[in-house]
Amino acid sequence: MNDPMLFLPLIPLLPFLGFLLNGLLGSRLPKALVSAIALVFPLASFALVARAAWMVHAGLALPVVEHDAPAWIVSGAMHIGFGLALDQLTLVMLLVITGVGFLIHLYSVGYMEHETGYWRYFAYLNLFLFFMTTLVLAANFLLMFVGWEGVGLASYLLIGFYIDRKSAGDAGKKAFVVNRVGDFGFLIAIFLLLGNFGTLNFSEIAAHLAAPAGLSGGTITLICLCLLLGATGKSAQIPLYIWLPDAMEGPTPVSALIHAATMVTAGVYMIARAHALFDLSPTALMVVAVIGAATAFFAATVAMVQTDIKRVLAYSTISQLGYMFLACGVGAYSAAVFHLMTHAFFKALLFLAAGSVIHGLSGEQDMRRMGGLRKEMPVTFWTMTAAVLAISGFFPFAGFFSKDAILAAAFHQGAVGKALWTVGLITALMTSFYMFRLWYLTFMGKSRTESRHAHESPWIMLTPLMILAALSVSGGWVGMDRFGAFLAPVTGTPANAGDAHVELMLSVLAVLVAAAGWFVAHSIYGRSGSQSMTESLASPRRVLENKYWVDELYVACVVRPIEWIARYVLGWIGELVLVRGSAWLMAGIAGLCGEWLRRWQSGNLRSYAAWLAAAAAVLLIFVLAGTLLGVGGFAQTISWAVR
Amino acid sequence: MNTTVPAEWYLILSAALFTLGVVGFLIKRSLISIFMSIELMLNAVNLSFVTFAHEWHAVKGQIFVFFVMMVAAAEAAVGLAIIISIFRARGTLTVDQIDLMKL
Amino acid sequence: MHLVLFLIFAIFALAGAVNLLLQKHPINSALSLIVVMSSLAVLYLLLGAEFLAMAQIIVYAGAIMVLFTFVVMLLNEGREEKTWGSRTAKTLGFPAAAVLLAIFAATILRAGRHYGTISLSDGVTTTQELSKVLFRDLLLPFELTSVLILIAILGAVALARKDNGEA
Amino acid sequence: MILSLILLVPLAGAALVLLLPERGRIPAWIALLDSLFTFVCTLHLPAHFVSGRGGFQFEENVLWLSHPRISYHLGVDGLSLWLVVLVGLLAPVGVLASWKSIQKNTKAFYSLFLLQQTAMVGVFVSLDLMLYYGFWELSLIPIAILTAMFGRNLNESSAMKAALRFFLYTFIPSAPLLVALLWLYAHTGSFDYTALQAAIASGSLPSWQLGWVSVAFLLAFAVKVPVLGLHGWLADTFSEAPVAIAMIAAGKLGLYSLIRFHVELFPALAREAAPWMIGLAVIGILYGAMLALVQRDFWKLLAYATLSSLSFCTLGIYGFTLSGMNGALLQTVNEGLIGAALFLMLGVLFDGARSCQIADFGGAAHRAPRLAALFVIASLAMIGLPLLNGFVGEFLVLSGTFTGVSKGWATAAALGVILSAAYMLRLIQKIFLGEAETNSPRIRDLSWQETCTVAALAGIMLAMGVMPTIWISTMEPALQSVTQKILTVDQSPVSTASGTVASASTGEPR
Repeated sequence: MNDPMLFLPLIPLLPFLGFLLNGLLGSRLPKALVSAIALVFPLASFALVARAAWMVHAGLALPVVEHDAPAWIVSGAMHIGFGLALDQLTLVMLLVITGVGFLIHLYSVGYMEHETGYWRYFAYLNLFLFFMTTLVLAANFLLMFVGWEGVGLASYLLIGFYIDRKSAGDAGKKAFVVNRVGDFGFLIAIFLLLGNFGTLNFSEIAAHLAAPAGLSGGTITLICLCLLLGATGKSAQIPLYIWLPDAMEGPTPVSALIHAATMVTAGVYMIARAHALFDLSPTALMVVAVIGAATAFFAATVAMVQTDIKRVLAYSTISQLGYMFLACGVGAYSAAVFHLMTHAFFKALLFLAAGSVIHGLSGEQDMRRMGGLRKEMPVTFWTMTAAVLAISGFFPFAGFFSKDAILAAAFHQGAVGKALWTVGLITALMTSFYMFRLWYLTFMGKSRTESRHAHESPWIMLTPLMILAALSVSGGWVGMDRFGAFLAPVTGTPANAGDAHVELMLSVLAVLVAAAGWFVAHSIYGRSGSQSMTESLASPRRVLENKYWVDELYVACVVRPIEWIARYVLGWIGELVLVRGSAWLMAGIAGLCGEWLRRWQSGNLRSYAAWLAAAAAVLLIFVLAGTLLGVGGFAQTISWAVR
Repeated sequence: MNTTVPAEWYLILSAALFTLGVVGFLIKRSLISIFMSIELMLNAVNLSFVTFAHEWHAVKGQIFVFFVMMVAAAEAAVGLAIIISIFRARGTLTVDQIDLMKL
Repeated sequence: MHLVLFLIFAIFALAGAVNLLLQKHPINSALSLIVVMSSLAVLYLLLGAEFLAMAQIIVYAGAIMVLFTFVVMLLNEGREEKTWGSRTAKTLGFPAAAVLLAIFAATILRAGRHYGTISLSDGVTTTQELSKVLFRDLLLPFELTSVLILIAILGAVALARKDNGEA
Repeated sequence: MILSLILLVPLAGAALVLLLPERGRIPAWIALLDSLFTFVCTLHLPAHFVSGRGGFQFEENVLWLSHPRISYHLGVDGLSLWLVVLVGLLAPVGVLASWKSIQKNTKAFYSLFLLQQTAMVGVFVSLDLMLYYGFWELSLIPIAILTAMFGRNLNESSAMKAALRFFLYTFIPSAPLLVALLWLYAHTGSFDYTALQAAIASGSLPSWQLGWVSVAFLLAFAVKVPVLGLHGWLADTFSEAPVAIAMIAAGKLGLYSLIRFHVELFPALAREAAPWMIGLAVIGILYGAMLALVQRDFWKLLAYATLSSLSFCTLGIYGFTLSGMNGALLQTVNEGLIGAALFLMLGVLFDGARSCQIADFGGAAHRAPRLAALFVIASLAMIGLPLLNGFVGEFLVLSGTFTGVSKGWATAAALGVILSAAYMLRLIQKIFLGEAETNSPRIRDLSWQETCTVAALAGIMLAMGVMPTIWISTMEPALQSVTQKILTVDQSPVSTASGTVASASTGEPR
């Protein structure tokens, strides 16, 4: 079992087995068996990952299956195999994916109990784990792309899980297509890498880059920007973030697992994985940082006015992912991954708790019709509180440590870094505000629910909540320094921070900002509930509530023109005029020729005979004229005529 | 008395008969007479076959005439059957009135 | 002797052919055609093709022409009517026929000096020689001809059936 | 002898169908058993194919006519091997797809269907150009007749029109093809493939006319693919032809012929045509994809989607890179498999609802869960999801084009990947998801035979996506020799292949 050939492929393949069993037979199996299959395989996978963690901890060699990996695509000089590699970065990702993933599976058993497509749901969920673990285990870009597209597929299937709902189908389609735009960038990057390095293996590319005679900056920047396009698609960053809010159409545990904790962080993982490339291109890094900061700020503003509990969380996710991009952009990859991990804990918790609320209210998602749930759902309330404190960045909750590390890293990056830090800080203020707004609207005040009796969720759902709450509280205690040191073999040592006083000051400032956010939320929502919030600042609110009309802009600038061109330019001019028209033209010419020739067809037998005789005479003259006139034989006559 | 005749005389005769057959095809109005003109042309050609067979001492020339006769017999059978059915359908054999082929 | 025979029957043949053209009634044309065919049979004999001469009489002048006269009488068409006819046939056909004749004649006369002459003492192609070639070398084509004739018979029967046309 | 067997078994089946009475399902059963047997025979080929060896294998060469010199010369190499197997596989699939939808005139249908199979196999295995031409022509006729006789719509005249359009589109260019063939024969005295190849490579033929000959070849094949601009028959044939015929009408014959009888036979002239073909291919990818996006009729959507994915093959072929060629050939096989699966399933939907308007469907996943699941898998293969076969083909074509031909064209072609996801997902959503529409009660799920068939196809798609090396390794030597010929032409027009270029002819830029 120590053989990596056996042990690494099993991590993704076990959930795949679960997918096959449930996908092929699930509809005929009893529910309990379906749940058992769905839970056992991720748990086994998690056990393997835990074992790998122990191996790393014990200082054993990192398992790698690269050169002896089975070949996948071999053509000419190109050789791409199913290479898998496990290092510290992958390990962190795997722990999050399989650990949080398993908890969410567990939660889903309760949450999805009454749904008709129970088996289908778990099959998709296991499929997701298969692709996601493949993504992080991949030792080359193409296999990573497999996972990359695969999680997109799983996401598509799960968003559209409620197949009766048109909006769910639309959202799934939108997610997949927008992700495809990102994948297009990824694919181009792969081609560029293949063209310039002749290989797609991470280790070999890193070796190429380390060589002194490297590539020119322009190509590297181009590759990085293409990769970045892929990352913005998957991680819902500007300009491709538009799919994530709609993706909330899926079941809530799916939002927790895919659209908060794991899949959407794939872009961050990818940038961290390819940091050797990004490090060589300051331009690309700058773009990453700016996109991250802008997305963080932008999404936070929108999150402040959403009324759907899941949409608040969705924009919050986009915003937090922006933080991670910001961290990558300033070269603090380990901080990005650190935040990725803590975010996975508290955002999964937030979603699951929100799911518990929705479950308790029989599907109600509008915060304006919640309130006062503190009494009815105490466990949900307390765990949610932990998560809210964590995401807002209160000491000593997990979010404090990771967000602090990111802001500190930005602060030390010169003037631009200061600007980014400022944006980050304002975003932190808004984060704290909208999270406490959610908290107040949902749990505090009087109940605004109509004639529904809220109830606490079953224990199978609450157990994961409590575990995640514990992680949200304690997840950051490991500290940025130790975490960074752990990841150092992969991401390199981060730039040395400033002195301790500045650090401490920044931390205090961050906590103060978070407290300010809470205070503002308390002053608006703490007493009066939802009434007073709509009065002031009407016009900015309208902009925010309509999400800056970005969706409409995309439709007007991209979707409609494509449809218009397809329908009118291609459909009418191309198909009707050119393709059909040319055929009609030929038919017309043939028809005219026939019209002219039919005049010779008198139908009279004797005229035909005359033509026959005349033609025979002409042919004979032609054949025999040479002989008669002494020019030569038949062949000569022919060749003379042809010439 | 053993006079000789040049071979080309036979051939000239064959050509003349053939041309008469062509002219017959053109001027006759009855379908059946036109058919006879065709037979005339076939016979003219047969004559030249036999002449050449004699000229080159090749038996196969005569064999060819034999085949032409057989084909002519088949043709006559079918052709006359067609003529009969045309007459049944149209009531006439005048070619100028049989112009259904005209578009 | 040969010359005389040739001249007599050549003239018969030509006269018969011209008569075929001039006669208005098909039955007369058919009878003239019989004259042509019989004359040709004699000419075959002069050329030493005795089997063909017999076949010409039996198959052509006998069987085929009897069929023709039979049909003519059956249909009872009567004299040819004067119809409007085709202008193409006259303007294009006759010159074409003339050209054909001219070109045949020119070719034959030009090549003719290389040909030998024909006399009565030239010897005869016996039926035995003929059958050797026909039944040994050309057996397959010969058998195929029988199939052809069979098909022609079937076709003729199918075409001439009374209820066929209107069905 | 195995090739003759593969040719003769369907032919014998066709005769048997004609001889036995049309009672019950006798013709269908005969066709099914016969085509299954043929399929088993075609499997003999990859099982005994020696993949390392160059040249043709399983060769049969018998002189047929001495004047003109036509031989019954058959053979298979890496280029044609999998296409023969594909045709073998698609025949039983086609029979099963027709099982329910063809109820009248089954004798005529199945005999012509089997005849079509013989013709298609003949096209792939003939090494004598006259023989090839015979099979080529023969392969066009049953499609036209079957489209006219068994038109899918109730309106007979539209089926007739579609058949006529197909016939004219494909037959007219075959006439110049015949003239070109005869011209080649007149100048070389041979119809034999290898002899002609050598004669053309020697440079002794008059180059001006040779250019026209190659254009005649190109045109005839480009119509059959079809290449953009010559695709006027595609949408109609897809809408009207019976499912079993529509699934084999496009793609493989034309693409195979392009590689074998245009690129490999006229390497120098193919190079001159390449920029045009690449341009047409890339525009075709986007053109087809964009049109597919706005179609209201799912047959038309499939037609334009097919145009788009076939253009990938053309792009790969005329890029002349080894990766591109591998990808193109793989994609040809993929397209056959995926198209067959999609056609079969859409046929079931059409037969149920008697409508091909996408708007008439909705919520079909409830009534037909197996159909929906398999349709999604086939669609994913079509839009190139990794680990399914479509991805490998597209990836090889695009990477070959990107690294070896032109970054710009490759990037433009890659945009088609986005669009393909958009139109296929739209189709899936409109048909299977959402509220149930009025038509859905009439929709049935796949029967067990159909489920097995499509599941088997899906299994092959997965296998080809995970282990494409099995296929590529047999294709590669043959395609390598093609690219090598192109490279040799580049260096000196007359000299024959030299060993030095063999190593360089991979995916590297020239």
